[in-house]
Amino acid sequence: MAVKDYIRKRFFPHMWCPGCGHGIVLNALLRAVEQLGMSKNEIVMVSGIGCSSRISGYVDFHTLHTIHGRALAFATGVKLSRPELNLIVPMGDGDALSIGGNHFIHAARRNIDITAIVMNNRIYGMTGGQYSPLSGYGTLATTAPYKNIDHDFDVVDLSVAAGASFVARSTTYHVRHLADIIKDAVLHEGFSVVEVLSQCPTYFGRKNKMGGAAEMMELFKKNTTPIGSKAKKENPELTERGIFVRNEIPEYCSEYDKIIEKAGGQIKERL
Amino acid sequence: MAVKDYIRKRFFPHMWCPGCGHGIVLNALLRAVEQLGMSKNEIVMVSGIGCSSRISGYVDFHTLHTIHGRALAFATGVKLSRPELNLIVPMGDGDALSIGGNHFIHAARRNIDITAIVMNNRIYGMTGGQYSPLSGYGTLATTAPYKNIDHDFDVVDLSVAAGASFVARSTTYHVRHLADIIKDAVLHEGFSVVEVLSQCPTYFGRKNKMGGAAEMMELFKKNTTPIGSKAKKENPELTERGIFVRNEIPEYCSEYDKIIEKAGGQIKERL
Amino acid sequence: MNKNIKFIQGNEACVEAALYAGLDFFAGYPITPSTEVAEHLSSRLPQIGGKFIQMEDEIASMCAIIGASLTGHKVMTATSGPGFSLMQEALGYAIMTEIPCVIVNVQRGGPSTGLPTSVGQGDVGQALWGTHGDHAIIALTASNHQDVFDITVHAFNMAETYRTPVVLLFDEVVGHMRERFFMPEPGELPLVERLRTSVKGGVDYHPYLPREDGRLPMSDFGAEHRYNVTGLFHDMWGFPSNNPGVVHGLIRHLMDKINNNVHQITRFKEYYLEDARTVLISYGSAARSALHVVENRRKRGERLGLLELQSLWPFPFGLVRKKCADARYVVVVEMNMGQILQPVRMAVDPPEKVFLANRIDGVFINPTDIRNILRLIQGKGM
Amino acid sequence: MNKNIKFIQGNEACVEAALYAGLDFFAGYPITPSTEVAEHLSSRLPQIGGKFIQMEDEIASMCAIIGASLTGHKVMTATSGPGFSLMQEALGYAIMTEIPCVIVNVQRGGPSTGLPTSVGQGDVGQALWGTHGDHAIIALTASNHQDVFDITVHAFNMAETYRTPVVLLFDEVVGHMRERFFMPEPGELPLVERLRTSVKGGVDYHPYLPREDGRLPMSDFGAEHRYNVTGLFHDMWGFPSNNPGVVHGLIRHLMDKINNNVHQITRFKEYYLEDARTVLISYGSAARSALHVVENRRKRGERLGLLELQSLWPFPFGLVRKKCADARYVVVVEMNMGQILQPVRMAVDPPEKVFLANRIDGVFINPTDIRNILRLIQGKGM
Amino acid sequence: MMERCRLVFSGSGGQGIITAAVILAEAAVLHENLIAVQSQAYGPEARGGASRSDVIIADSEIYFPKVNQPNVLVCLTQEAYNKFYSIIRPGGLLLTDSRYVRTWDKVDAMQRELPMYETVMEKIGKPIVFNIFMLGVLITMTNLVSPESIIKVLETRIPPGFLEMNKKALYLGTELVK
Amino acid sequence: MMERCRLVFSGSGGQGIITAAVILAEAAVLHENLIAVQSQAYGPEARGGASRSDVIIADSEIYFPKVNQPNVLVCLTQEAYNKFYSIIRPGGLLLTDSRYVRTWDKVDAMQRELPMYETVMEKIGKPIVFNIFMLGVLITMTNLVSPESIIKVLETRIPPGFLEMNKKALYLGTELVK
Amino acid sequence: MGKPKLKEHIINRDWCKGCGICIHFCPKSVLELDEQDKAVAVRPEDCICCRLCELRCPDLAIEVETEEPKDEAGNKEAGSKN
Amino acid sequence: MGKPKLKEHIINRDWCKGCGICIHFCPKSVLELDEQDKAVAVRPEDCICCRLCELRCPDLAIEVETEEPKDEAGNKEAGSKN
Ligand SMILES: Cc1ncc(C[n+]2csc(CCOP(=O)(O)OP(=O)(O)O)c2C)c(N)n1
Ligand SMILES: Cc1ncc(C[n+]2csc(CCOP(=O)(O)OP(=O)(O)O)c2C)c(N)n1
Ligand code: SF4
Ligand code: SF4
Ligand code: SF4
Ligand code: SF4
Ligand code: SF4
Ligand code: SF4
Ligand SMILES: [Mg+2]
Ligand SMILES: [Mg+2]
Repeated sequence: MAVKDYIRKRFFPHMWCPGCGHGIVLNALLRAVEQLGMSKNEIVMVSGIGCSSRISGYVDFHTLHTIHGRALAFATGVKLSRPELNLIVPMGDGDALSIGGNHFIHAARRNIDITAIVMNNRIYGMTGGQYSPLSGYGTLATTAPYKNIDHDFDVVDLSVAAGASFVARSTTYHVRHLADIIKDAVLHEGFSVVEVLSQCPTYFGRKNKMGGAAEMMELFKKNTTPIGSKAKKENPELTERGIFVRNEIPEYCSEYDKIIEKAGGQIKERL
Repeated sequence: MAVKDYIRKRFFPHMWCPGCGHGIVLNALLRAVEQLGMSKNEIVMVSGIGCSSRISGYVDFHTLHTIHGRALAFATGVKLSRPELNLIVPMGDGDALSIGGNHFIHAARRNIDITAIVMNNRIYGMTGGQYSPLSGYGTLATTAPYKNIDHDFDVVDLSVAAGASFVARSTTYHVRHLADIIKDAVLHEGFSVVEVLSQCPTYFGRKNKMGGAAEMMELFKKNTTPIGSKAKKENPELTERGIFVRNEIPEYCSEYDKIIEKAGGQIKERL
Repeated sequence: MNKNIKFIQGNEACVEAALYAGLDFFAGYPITPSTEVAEHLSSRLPQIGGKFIQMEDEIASMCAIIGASLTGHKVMTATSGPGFSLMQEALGYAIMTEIPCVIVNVQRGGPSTGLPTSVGQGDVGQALWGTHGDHAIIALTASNHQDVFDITVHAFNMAETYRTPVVLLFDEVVGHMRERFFMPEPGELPLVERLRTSVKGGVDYHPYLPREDGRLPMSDFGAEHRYNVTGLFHDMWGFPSNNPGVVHGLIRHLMDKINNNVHQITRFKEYYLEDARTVLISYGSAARSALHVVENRRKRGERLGLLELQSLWPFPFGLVRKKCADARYVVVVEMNMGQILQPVRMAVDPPEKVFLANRIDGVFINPTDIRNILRLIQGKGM
Repeated sequence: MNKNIKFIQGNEACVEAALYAGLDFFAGYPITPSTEVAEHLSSRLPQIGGKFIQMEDEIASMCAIIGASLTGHKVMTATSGPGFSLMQEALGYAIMTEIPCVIVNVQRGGPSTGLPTSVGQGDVGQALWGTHGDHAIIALTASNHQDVFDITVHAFNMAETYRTPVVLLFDEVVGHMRERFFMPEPGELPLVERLRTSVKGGVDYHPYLPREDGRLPMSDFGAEHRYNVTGLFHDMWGFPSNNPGVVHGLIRHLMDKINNNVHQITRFKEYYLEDARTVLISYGSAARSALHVVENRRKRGERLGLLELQSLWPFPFGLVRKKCADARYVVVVEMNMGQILQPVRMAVDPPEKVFLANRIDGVFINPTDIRNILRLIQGKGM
Repeated sequence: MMERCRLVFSGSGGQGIITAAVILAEAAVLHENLIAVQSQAYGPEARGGASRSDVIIADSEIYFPKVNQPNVLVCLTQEAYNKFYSIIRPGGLLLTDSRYVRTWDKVDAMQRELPMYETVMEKIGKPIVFNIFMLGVLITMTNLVSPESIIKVLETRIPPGFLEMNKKALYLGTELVK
Repeated sequence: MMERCRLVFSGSGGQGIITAAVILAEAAVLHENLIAVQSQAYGPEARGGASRSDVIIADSEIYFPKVNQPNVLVCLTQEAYNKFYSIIRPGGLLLTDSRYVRTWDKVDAMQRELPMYETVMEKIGKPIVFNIFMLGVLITMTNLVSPESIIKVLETRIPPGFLEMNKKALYLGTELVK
Repeated sequence: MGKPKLKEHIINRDWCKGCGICIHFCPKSVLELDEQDKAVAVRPEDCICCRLCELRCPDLAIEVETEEPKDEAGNKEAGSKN
Repeated sequence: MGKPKLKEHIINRDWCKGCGICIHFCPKSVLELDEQDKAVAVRPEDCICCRLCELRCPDLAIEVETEEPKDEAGNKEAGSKN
């Protein structure tokens, strides 16, 4: 199927600002799905609220646009009740890790087979540029006029500590890498996290004088490096990209099947 | 001041079951506070809901018994509004890391100067023995009659990943160690986490056929070892105890004072 | 011994009823006095191939059942006051997106943490108004285990019929008490199954277009129709819209589908109402004390009757008005500050003949409490 | 140019009023259309040595301000529908523990995510009933920036006077619109400061024992009195109690301190009511359209008047009854399905003379919408 | 049998008070064709303090499910006795264990202080069947249900390995007061 | 001046439409002793689609703050024009930019298509002052407020380094239609 | 497999928002914005069909049509990291 | 500093719940439960004043009174890990 067959064309042009990185994530995601040859009916996309979360309206899967921060809890219900479906949950940084932080670590802990894509633009885009838990110390935001004093999470470290069995990072600059990583994440059995550094030129970029979308993407190129690269050793400030963790641990829904067996129940027919 | 002067004697004997580890945590906490020579007026204890959270009723500090899972959010308000107070937040494992998981990681991320004591009995004691995010795979609970399939968090790993600047673990068996660690945690400037392995003989012990309180404490002795010990190398199954992390990073309230300075405001008089 | 006789808690009767109605997905978080619902289901659901999951909190529980309902399952969660407060945002989402689900609230005493192990009926108003924005809801209740069973089945039926969340407002006494109960045979109670669309794959399906009879056929996530679900105002395909006509139509639809069907939804029981000069109106466990008083007084020849409401929202104004028309006095018996008293006063003419017998201290309302009020009214010339 | 003239948004007027009233701690989470409250405070509070913190969500925000109030600060949070739903559990805690605080809800359209950037007034019922269990609350509103300022100051005063949370129910139009506004001078508006106990350290202090005038003096956390605060029912020292007398007393106290002081709490404005044959009742931004209609019709000599409510809860039944006594028709103008219509109907005799002019589609209610209803009533022979 | 019997069982958490109450009521309902309602006090209070369970057994519908004034009051700890002794219905039966309870007031009721715990420890040696022994005593004194009905319930509730011991305790109980 | 002037400014997100509306209204209130209300459409719609800001300027109290039928309608993009052109009050002024908007319908209003963007780019070269230039045009055509009042507002809102450029844009705007 | 050969840049002018990303990152400076701020291929002859413009466009507004069957090339390309 | 010398075990019988922890872990088997399930010191002469019973009692029901000023001993002990 062509990439364009996976989208709901009638809603294009989409609502994102010119140069918004979220569109590039959509682009890469579509290519990943296309390359995996998945059928539209076997994918459920669940999202929360935010610019990023609007992505679910544009893809022609089963789509569930929920409430702020709770997408993974909804997705857990969908997945556990029908494990044969593929669950993709794109999330904003605020959505995933501010209000939604608890569902994030618990979904990771359970290792339920859901692919979470954190579209990290380091800002609350939808509400107009307040700082998020990923903005980082010293950045400017509409609620941090004197510069932010909040430290940021490292999404990778937190995901790993919480128990996610697949954890990776890429950027909107590294689009091919990004599509590949999304493919791996979707194929992985268990909870997978893909952090994508994405640009919000309208708020984060403007507030922090980073230039336009292309300039912000240049920074992704400049400030990141493959995991364990020589560059990283020379400059520990660099952010690593690649797959950090990929473990085979028992997946939640399969584990639940064992409970049903123990209880003497019948595992319901899969589609 | 004598240890007993720190408690509200009229409410004793307390409501905990015979042999409940939470009483030992109280005991160690009182000794820590006594040894630090702190005055009762400079301590605010904030707790949530659970057997563990009832601890705040028994100590003669300023005490705030709040709602389930939110103690750290309340404590953040108390601390930031009056930074000269010492905040101690004892929490149940469910309270801290199930419903309260988000506040936990965010308090850690901000590195606000609060001492969180996770009284980890691996069960929801107050509501009668349901599994918690710390029960662990394969345990029994009233809501895990076929054995638990949920993986548990490692409180230490999660705290470190979230940004806590002091992270330690002890048990109710190792009471002197526990009191020492609590002292260090209270003295530390920044967010400190002390995980205490505590016994609930009534539910966790009984359900999992571990014997009485003393037998459960024997297990703490047998199954734990100091950080980096030889025993650990020989038997990686052992749980380490001790101080895992102790970092000097800027504390939230002091950082906020800098914002006030930048804004040209006056930092209000401290008591 | 009749194998269908059981001696169980109300919470367990609710569990058995839910399974009877077809429940096969439950997500919850423990809280007194509802916890036994979760506990029983953790063992019962896997026996029938269903799924039980203990989530990280009540918010997540409510979200998870909505997700599971969308894949075509009958779903439920159970909680009490504090958890019910936490569920309000997601409950509003289920109302807006028209997802069938059942929420059990086994009420305890007071606001906030209150009296966790005592009885109360203080969440009646909240069941209707707890989430933000205009909306309508169905809330049901019962006073004994046989009725808990029937009304729980009714709850699932209403959820499917109207594609909406239904709140079961039980209370600590009904939930925890053990009493005799006869398990109905399969087929004995009518069940409403999920109405699935007959539209074939490839043909345009409208998840939010009511049929002529008002019902909205669904399509399971994973089945051949892909559509969108959103808590934003949306059109008949489920896509966001801020067209004022669409918005207006959706709000009206959400309210009318419930409020215009109050007759279909309403459940009640009546005792000695034909000639009653004093009508007690009660619900939930409080109705047991009311019935106790009525039975005793009738034996003494006093013309007392009881209207036991089993559906609180949508409030059956017509029913209450009719049943109280000939009464000289109406006494609402409830364990709160008068949350049902208010709509009863709106229904009854004149409102001045309506009195309240209540109890708010965590102690189960006594026949004596009711008798005291009756005496007070009698002092006024009964 | 008068230096006190400003041209600002309603949200900013609210911020300036809160600072005027003594706010020095704010915790919040961004949400349209309330976000500007947080944004302005993030820059304004540190200027006066106060604290602003953006929490991880609305639950944490509500909890944080309660904590900060206990150390003796005047505190506030701001949100909109979905966030307000999330705050309900902690709001109930503040009610139960009698913590002064102000919660701003800048209302948007609809239930659930609804219409985030449009106007609505759908959270009125929720403000009263949103949290579980019996309780009472104060909810205030305003229709223009001068009033937003006054009523915000009033909110802080009421919070301190009654030791209770106060909800400010603004809406998108008032919050976002910019208009002229005169900044009052210090001292121009009366302020109620935190009442601190005069009991000396070492002497038994009762944080939950009302004085003769009904007020409960507080002691700051960190000061010389150590006491307990809990959401469980509690005695006058703040320690848990399930003594039925204590429980009953506390619930009654929590409700009576608000409901018995409706006169002190009530705020309203009236226009041309003396001889009005048709009384419009409205509040918040909707009252602007109502006033527009009234002014126009008065110019034509029609006997129309407006009662603008600025306090919605406790509902001023007496006031409404009195002001509508001589009216032939009463029209409630609001942007919801009739949430204030209901108590107005309970207040006005006969209820049949009360009509509703509303709008629920996210479009700001127009003078034309009101005129249409008036025409309809006129058809009935006005 | 009496038209309506109201019982209150009280004691401390670990004594099996509530189980005994449930077994009695269940026996009445399932095996004696009676109507019964059982309820209990829950929660943290039950942890430290005295626990209580109410049972009503009757041959007609029971609406009000709580016991205000019991016909039969069982107190197995001093704390329970102190808290509840005064609610006994005049002329009712007040059963206490002589090891745990020192009765310190005369009430208008038949007071029976029996060495139940002592007998259990002496004859069986396992405190775990104390509650069933007490049930044996109780049903013999009150004739509420037959021992056979209790045994039928025990058979569905007690793991096979422990059934015999429980039966024995029940019969020993019946014998103590025969 | 007219008793009540209702204006609608429309265009796309980056064009500074809302800033222009606020500046105009603020100038009226703070420096011309008039009454004014400004409001705008917020949110995601404002991102992709056409944004809109309403201003009412009057010499008496303004209650209803929205504009149903503007006396003055400014459209700076085609999309905005298509969406809003029909609401113009008969006899009103419809101002469009000739680079961005092709007017395709005749309405009962004074239509003015001016090369505003072109002039800004030609004379100043910075698109950022397009909105202030437009304000210059507007106040000259309508006589709503004086350029001096606008400048007083600019002085409080614009960083010093950019003030001169903005003033210049404003005056160039006034000149375009003089 | 040989180098893919360009057939055409298909640019959806309704979808293009003129963000300039494709232009900025085109290794061969093939693209530019026109006076309506839409991307256009001004030097198609220089295009090496790397598809980076297509992959990085946030608006799915640009497609690089080549002479080979597109699918294969796409798959191939996707394997190599950048 | 010499070994502390025992004065008395102060056991609060109202607070003691008979959990047996002090008994189980006493290195010298000094303590036992009496027939009312309360801890008692049956072999006080064997007590080495290690205070572990006091520190581990969940009910704050036992105190080991020694001849030295208690405070110092307490502080000293607290320093050594176990
Ligand atoms: C309960 C609740 N609180 C707050 C909001 C307002 N809100 C909507 S999106 C959002 C954050 C958006 O930031 P992010 O998740 O990073 O996504 P982005 O827009 O940056 O892609 C917020 C705070 C809401 N809709 N619901
Ligand atoms: C919102 C809410 N949900 C649930 C509960 C019920 N509840 C009370 S305590 C508790 C868990 C107790 O477990 P934990 O935190 O581990 O403390 P413990 O009792 O084991 O010390 C729960 C679920 C509640 N009070 N409030
Ligand atoms: S505001 Fe930021 S995140 Fe949102 S669409 Fe615009 S660029 Fe993207
Ligand atoms: S139930 Fe468990 S945690 Fe609670 S008091 Fe008893 S032993 Fe302690
Ligand atoms: S990247 Fe896409 S939207 Fe941006 S200029 Fe190029 S074609 Fe247009
Ligand atoms: S395919 Fe490559 S070379 Fe060709 S236009 Fe696109 S980015 Fe430039
Ligand atoms: S440890 Fe304490 S409560 Fe337990 S037996 Fe010893 S003295 Fe008693
Ligand atoms: S002090 Fe040490 S030796 Fe003495 S009784 Fe206590 S535990 Fe035993
Ligand atoms: Mg973001
Ligand atoms: Mg626990």
